[in-house]
Amino acid sequence: MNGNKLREREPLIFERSTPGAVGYQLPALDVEPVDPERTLGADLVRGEIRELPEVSEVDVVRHFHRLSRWNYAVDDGLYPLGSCTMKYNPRLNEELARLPGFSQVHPLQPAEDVQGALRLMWELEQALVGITGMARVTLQPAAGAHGELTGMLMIRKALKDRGEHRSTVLIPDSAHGTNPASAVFAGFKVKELASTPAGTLDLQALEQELAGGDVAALMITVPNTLGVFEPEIARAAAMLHEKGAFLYMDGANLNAFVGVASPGKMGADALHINLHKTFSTPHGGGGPGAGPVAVSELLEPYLPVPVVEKRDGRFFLDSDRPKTIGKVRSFYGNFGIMVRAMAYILSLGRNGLKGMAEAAVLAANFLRRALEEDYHLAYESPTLHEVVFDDSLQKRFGVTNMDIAKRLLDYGFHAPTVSFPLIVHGALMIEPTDSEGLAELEAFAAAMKAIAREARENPEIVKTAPHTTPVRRPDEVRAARQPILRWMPDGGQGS
Amino acid sequence: MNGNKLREREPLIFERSTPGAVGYQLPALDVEPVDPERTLGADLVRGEIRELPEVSEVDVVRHFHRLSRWNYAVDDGLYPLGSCTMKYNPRLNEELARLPGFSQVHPLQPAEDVQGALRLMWELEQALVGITGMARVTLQPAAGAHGELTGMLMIRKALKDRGEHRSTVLIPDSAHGTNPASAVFAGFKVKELASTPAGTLDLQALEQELAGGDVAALMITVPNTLGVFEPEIARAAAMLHEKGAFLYMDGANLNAFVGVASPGKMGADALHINLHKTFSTPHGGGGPGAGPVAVSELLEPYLPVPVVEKRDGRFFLDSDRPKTIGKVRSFYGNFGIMVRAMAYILSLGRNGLKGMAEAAVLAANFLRRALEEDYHLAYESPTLHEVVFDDSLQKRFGVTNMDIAKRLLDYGFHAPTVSFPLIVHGALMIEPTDSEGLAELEAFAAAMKAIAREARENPEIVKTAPHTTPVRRPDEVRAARQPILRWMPDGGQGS
Amino acid sequence: MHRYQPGEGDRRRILEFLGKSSVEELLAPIPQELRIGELPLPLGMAEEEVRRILREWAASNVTAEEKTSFLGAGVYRHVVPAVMDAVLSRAEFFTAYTPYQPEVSQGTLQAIFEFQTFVCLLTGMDVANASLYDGATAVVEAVLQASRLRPEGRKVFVSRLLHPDYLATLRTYAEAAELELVELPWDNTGRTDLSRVAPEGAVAVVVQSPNVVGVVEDLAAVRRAAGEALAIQAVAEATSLGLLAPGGAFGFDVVCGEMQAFGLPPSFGGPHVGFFATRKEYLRQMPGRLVGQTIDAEGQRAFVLTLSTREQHIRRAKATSNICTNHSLMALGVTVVLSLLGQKGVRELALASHAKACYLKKRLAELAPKVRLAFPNSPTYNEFLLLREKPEQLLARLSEEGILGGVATPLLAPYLPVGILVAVTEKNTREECDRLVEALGRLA
Amino acid sequence: MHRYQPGEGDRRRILEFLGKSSVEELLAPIPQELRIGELPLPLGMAEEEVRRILREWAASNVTAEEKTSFLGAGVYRHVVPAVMDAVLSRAEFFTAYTPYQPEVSQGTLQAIFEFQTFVCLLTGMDVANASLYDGATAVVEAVLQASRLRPEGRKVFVSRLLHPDYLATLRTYAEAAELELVELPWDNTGRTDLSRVAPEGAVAVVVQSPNVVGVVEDLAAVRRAAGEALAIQAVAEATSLGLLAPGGAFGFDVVCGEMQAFGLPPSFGGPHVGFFATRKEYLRQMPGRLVGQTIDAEGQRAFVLTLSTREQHIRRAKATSNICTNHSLMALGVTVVLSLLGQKGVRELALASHAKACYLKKRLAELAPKVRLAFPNSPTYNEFLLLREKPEQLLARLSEEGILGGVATPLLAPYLPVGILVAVTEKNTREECDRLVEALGRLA
Ligand SMILES: Cc1ncc(COP(=O)(O)O)c(C=O)c1O
Ligand SMILES: Cc1ncc(COP(=O)(O)O)c(C=O)c1O
Repeated sequence: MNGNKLREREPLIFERSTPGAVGYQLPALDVEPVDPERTLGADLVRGEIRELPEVSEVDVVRHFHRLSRWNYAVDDGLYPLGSCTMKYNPRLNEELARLPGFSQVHPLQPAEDVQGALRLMWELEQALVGITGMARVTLQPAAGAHGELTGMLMIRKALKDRGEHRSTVLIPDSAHGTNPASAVFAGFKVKELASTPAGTLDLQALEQELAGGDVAALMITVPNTLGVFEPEIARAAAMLHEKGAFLYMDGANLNAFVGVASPGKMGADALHINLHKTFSTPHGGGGPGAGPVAVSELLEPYLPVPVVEKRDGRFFLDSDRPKTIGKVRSFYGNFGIMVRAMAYILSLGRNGLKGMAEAAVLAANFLRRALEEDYHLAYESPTLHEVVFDDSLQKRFGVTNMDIAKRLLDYGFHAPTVSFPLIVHGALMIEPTDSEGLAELEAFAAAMKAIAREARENPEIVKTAPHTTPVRRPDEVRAARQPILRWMPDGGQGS
Repeated sequence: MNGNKLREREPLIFERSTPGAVGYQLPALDVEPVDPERTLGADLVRGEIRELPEVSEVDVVRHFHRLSRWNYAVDDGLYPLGSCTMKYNPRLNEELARLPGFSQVHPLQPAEDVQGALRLMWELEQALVGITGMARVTLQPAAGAHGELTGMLMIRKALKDRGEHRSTVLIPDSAHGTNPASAVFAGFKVKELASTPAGTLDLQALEQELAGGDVAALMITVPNTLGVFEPEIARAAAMLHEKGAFLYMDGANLNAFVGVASPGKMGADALHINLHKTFSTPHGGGGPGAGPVAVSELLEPYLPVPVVEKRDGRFFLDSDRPKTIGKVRSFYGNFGIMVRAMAYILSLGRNGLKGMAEAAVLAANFLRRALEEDYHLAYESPTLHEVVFDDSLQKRFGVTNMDIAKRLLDYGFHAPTVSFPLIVHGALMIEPTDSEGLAELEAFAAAMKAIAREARENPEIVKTAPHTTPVRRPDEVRAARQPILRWMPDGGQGS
Repeated sequence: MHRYQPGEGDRRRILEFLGKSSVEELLAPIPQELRIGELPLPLGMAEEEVRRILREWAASNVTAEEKTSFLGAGVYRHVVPAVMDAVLSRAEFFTAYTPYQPEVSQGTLQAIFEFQTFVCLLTGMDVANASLYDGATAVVEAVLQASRLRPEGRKVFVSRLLHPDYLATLRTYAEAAELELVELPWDNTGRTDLSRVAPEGAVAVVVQSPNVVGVVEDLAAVRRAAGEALAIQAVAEATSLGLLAPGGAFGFDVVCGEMQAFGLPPSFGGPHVGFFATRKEYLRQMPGRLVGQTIDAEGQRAFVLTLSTREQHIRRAKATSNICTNHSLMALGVTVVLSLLGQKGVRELALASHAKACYLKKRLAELAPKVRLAFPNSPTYNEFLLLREKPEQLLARLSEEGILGGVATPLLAPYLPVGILVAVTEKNTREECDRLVEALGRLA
Repeated sequence: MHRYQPGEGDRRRILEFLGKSSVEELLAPIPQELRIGELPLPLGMAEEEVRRILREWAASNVTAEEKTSFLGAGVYRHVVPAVMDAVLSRAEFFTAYTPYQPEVSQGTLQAIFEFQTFVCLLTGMDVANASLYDGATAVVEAVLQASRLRPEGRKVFVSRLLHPDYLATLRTYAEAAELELVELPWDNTGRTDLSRVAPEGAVAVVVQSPNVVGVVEDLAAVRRAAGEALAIQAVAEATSLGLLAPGGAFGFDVVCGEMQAFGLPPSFGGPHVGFFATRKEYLRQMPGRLVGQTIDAEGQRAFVLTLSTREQHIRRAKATSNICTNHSLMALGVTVVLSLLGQKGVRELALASHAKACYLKKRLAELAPKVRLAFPNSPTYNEFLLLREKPEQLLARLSEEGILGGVATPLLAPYLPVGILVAVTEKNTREECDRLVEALGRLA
């Protein structure tokens, strides 16, 4: 029955090499060929890199086609990775980002050649200002974590300008790992705040910490990573501000309340927005995304340069901003991602954006209710856009959240997030997003329920899952202990 | 273990309908709405078609994504359908056919707006003239069969102009089914010619038939559908011409000798070329293709109108051709397919085109040699671009060509052509094409050999194949006896 | 070696395996006297060079999108959802062959089954096939099917208000089929004059609705006039089926035509896609491929090509059509667009096109006598005819101002009333309409 | 309802299932005082309307393809095989997340493993990561890795001939990391002046080669000068690695930078893709994701994300970098292009770019004194600097003639020699070079 095993493996592109095959042809060389040993000197040049593959275009197309078919993707179905907001990526946006007028523009062309590109950035900034209720937005950061760092660097600079040397950043224990890492790379020390039994910010703990005077900022996710709204967020902001500290908001979960409430009203000083989450730009198997940072007026002078300005109907890049933190990357940001987000915002409009939040909240609440008899709810607090269960009901049968995740793959779904948030042991963090209709939600719930049943009645099938995927439970320990991180020509093992 | 069965079915798009879902938004209506019952009259209008689906864009994307994944395609691997020439479809050609300057041109724009389009047609005609050695080419026919009909209509008209009323068309028994069908729709009677034991044209039989005086033409495929070159083709042409009859050549197998020999030298009066075979335009799951017809000077006056002409560096459409057979379809042909073929011809050039024929012949001969011990060769004659085995060695174990075909699917390959040519009982007609490198050829040969072994040792597994596909041996008899040809809203059975 | 072909190493190893010293040995069966020298073509080009050349040619076309366009006459500019091309770009669809092996072709098969269903729903007919080449050949196939069903008849009454290419194509085929085409003129309302139809012993009556001058035919009258002969409706502007009662509602025998209007790019005239729908009684006389639903070895729903005993690869000289490769991928494109539009959109799109055409028609009527509506009181969907001598000159002046004001009827056929055929879709804005009115008022 | 969201029917049924009468009940946890009114945005638009607006914006850019371009300075115009975008358009790739579940992500994982291999082969290093955001952040990560490996050191010697954006970004990060950047000037050959490097106790020496003025640095000298400090090579023009001996050949500790040159579209500056390669001894201090090979439960080869104890989601505040989402899809694009180019193409492309640049450089040298080569006798790959006062004005005049003659260095950084940075690739024809020479001769 294993006939197709013959074809299930696709070799590495290097292993497909056959002598003399080529996958390209360059335009004919219309100038005199040069001898690089003469033009450059022998010690500066290298020869052909023999280990590179020799393959035809057909080989390359087949190779990547076959590889692609081993991926699960949003187009395959519900992709419930909590916190990741795996929603539909509109095809229109892909079409528009590929317009030569966007994709073929060099960042250093004269301003009069790139008015459309600058306008797009300007309009996107305006839209994000409108959505967040903040003063300004930088589009430069390449991803959420990069946005966090940028925001925290601005806070650092603002404190410095005030002559203050605060070094502590408070971060709830439910936070995403990038929060503490970014704080550290921005030059701060991190102090973790334990969450309340409701899973939310502990105001008392906050008060205590603030008393010390060393607190630069609180970094907090709203709604938090349990999908629970922080009811005291405005209070917290006030307390922070009173003590001269800042509120940094992780906007990864902005999709829960777009058009309903705003970070501006909550008192945020800075927040990053993942265009690749809330605003539907594709995740690409791990990026590129974009992590614009919206700031309050207080932080506006510190924005990275350049910013886009408009004067007399013309757009231009302005780097003449004395208080800027400088640059956080090359050029102006992931422009191709901005195009997609802009198209999305125009497509949804004010009605569709609010509808997005509503649909996300409806879907998460449906799954919560549909599954709460079969899976233990980590926190009882009301759910917004995502819901976190744990595996405590299944553990009795020796079945862990990881087993459940793997078994879902057999049912034709991607798995939820399983190792996060850290405050939930055995977490199953489920975010269905606004893209999912009831039929898909029901199918997912049915699969989850079937697995709960299997866990009771036939736990072995869950513990040894998946059974239907091209590979099964790769040995991760071995991967880390004897790292092979590249192909080696002699069939040897690249470290 | 059947976990993923839950998701293996994708409902019909109609079955995905949920009330109120929409997959579109039209531009806002900026004129007064009208009441069609008033503007058109109540008996001319209809209401909403209730059975049409209500689905979101997400639903539609997922639906077709999932459907696509049940197809085998050239990008998956070798696709050995004999006679169909399933070769690589270059991505460059797809890119170029989608240039707005080609795809967004209306066929009735003024000539000065469409010089580029006309030029492309003109250049493609020149290229095909050069490749075939014929006098002119019409690009109008939409496919091979359509080209056959067009060619035969020209022959009919030419005979009529000569005042002759010949009604018989001779066609070897190895011919493709479209040949006799096209001859009949062109108003002829078909007389089948039995092939020689070598599988080729029987010159004596031809002579006999020609003696009768009613023969209008011979329709013949070169190389024939066994992949065997017709050694006496030039003789046959001379005999036909001598008797005032025409030689129609089915050019579906042109890929075997492009750049090596030419239909013009063989004496063809008309031949169609499948751009979707020899010239790599994609088959699209059954079209669109294009079937240009190349003709000798004798038939040139009869070409369908319009033809593209060039005068003083400008291109124009000419319909003023008194002897034309008229039109065989709307407008000028499948222009989008012509763009792809033109790009292919430029990419290959004279060297690559000849290389294509050589690679096709090499690949077919490799498979012939690799498999001739395991499968019975239908004809011993030398192989050009395809090779036909039969199942006589496997029949002993109760295994038919259809079983072998199905079993190949388990091995991750498409099946060869199995019900054609009719002169080979239990045919396995294999055409690897010029796209396939040795590794893929060897993998296919290994699969075929493994099946031959299974047929001997474990025939049941072959006879009940496939075992790994989303559906298995659909009941074709039932489909024909109780035809269900459409979805019905009540879950009923559309006939 | 060429980038589309295997490498020199493979070639050498195959030759070794075969014990040959050169490919020429394998080509030996091709007699020397049939051989040619080098092809009269340039050497193979780099991708970048091919791109440069074809881009240059493409750039020397002015697209209908770069101007304000009111061109129709068989090819219409409706909205094209981005999803459509994304689906057609799936290699699984566009690089597959005709679905001969159902086990590895369920994707194509199910999509075509859906296409067939959409066609049935739009036309009000029982059964539809998997596609034909285009509208013109669809009409031909309808007439040929009719002649199989009325084998004694030879006469086919055909409206002269068919799209001229459809009529021309029908003439070409009819001659070979030895059918007598009786071409019906039009009356002063722009509808086909049915008074000459003599249905006894006739094969069929063929009209197009909306017809080539944009007028919606009285299908009930056509059906009555056809009597025992088959009644055939051709449709060139398929979105009209979202608003107009189709032949199926009037007891027609065939509704067929062109589906391009549902989102396929104009592509200088092709590839588009023909559709063909008829009554289930005629199933075994239908042309073209059919996909049917059945069950597989495990009892699951599955789709297959069916009733192929009608087709050339089985029936050969006796097939109901010679068609083999059809226009499957374009049918898929239309299926995607129809799925997106769905219940509400199919009607909304038709209504919007109609409303905009009504607006423009009314405003242009006010320009009389500079231009005049040919059939001012007749029902039209989204296309109508303006009478005007020497329309080419006027259109040329409009074109200089960036307006493709319509199609000059002399370009279509010499027998049509001389004037300009104006098509309007939901993509034309009111402002575009106003610009045309203003320019015509000035230039006409 | 919106086309990207489920229908009203689903919404109603979910509310019923939940026993709620409105979504507002579910939103109740959000305090009223945080609520907002309607967003200050228009209503959702039709696809066609969005397309019209964004096309209009796109059309108001002049693309580098519409002019003759010699722009480089960090973003290069090389050939882009059509296959690349076809692969990136596969939904299986672009709509997938980071490959957390290896069983359903082998496609992405294997492709990244191949990317890592390509980077190692090009740089001559042992290990490479799965990508970083861009060249600038790659340099930052290299310096931060170095500072983890030299925890006592604070001094980083960095060439002022780094791409100015790389240097600016490094300054931003270095301040927070409390590293002291010692910026190295250049000598009269356009190479970094290494005389001030005092390696004892230093963290690293960072140079870019080819550097921002196009000169190939003497990496052997840099390695020597660095002593105990880490030697870091930044690369902004990755195709140069097809011709120039990389840092790996000289014992460098890190080779990192930007891979855009291998076929990624300029996209007004991003997304592109950073790469990072280092020695295997430093593996556990590396930033970013790594894909490793292992075996699965059945002993088959499989790929997984590995060594993630270095990363933020495990190590949090102690992670080697804060990066999470990286630039995977762009890394895939580069992997496709490198696969197509392969052994011969990687070198041929570099050689062609170099040969054309040599041609142009030589011809421009003849224009002296109108313009002068800044470093006439220094080795350059495909970019070089012309000295010229007020380069913006001259470039503006060239631009009017359809030539993007290069990048004015004042646009890049105030401290660079004033002039024009000219980049040439295999896409520039001889004729384009001649046009630039002619125009400069006339206008300069
Ligand atoms: C809550 C939260 N914060 C921050 C991030 C980091 O965003 P990115 O991956 O774009 O760097 C993520 C994404 O994984 C997240 O879920
Ligand atoms: C030998 C031969 N002749 C004619 C045809 C008909 O061509 P088409 O399918 O393009 O109509 C085919 C294709 O199947 C063929 O193989």
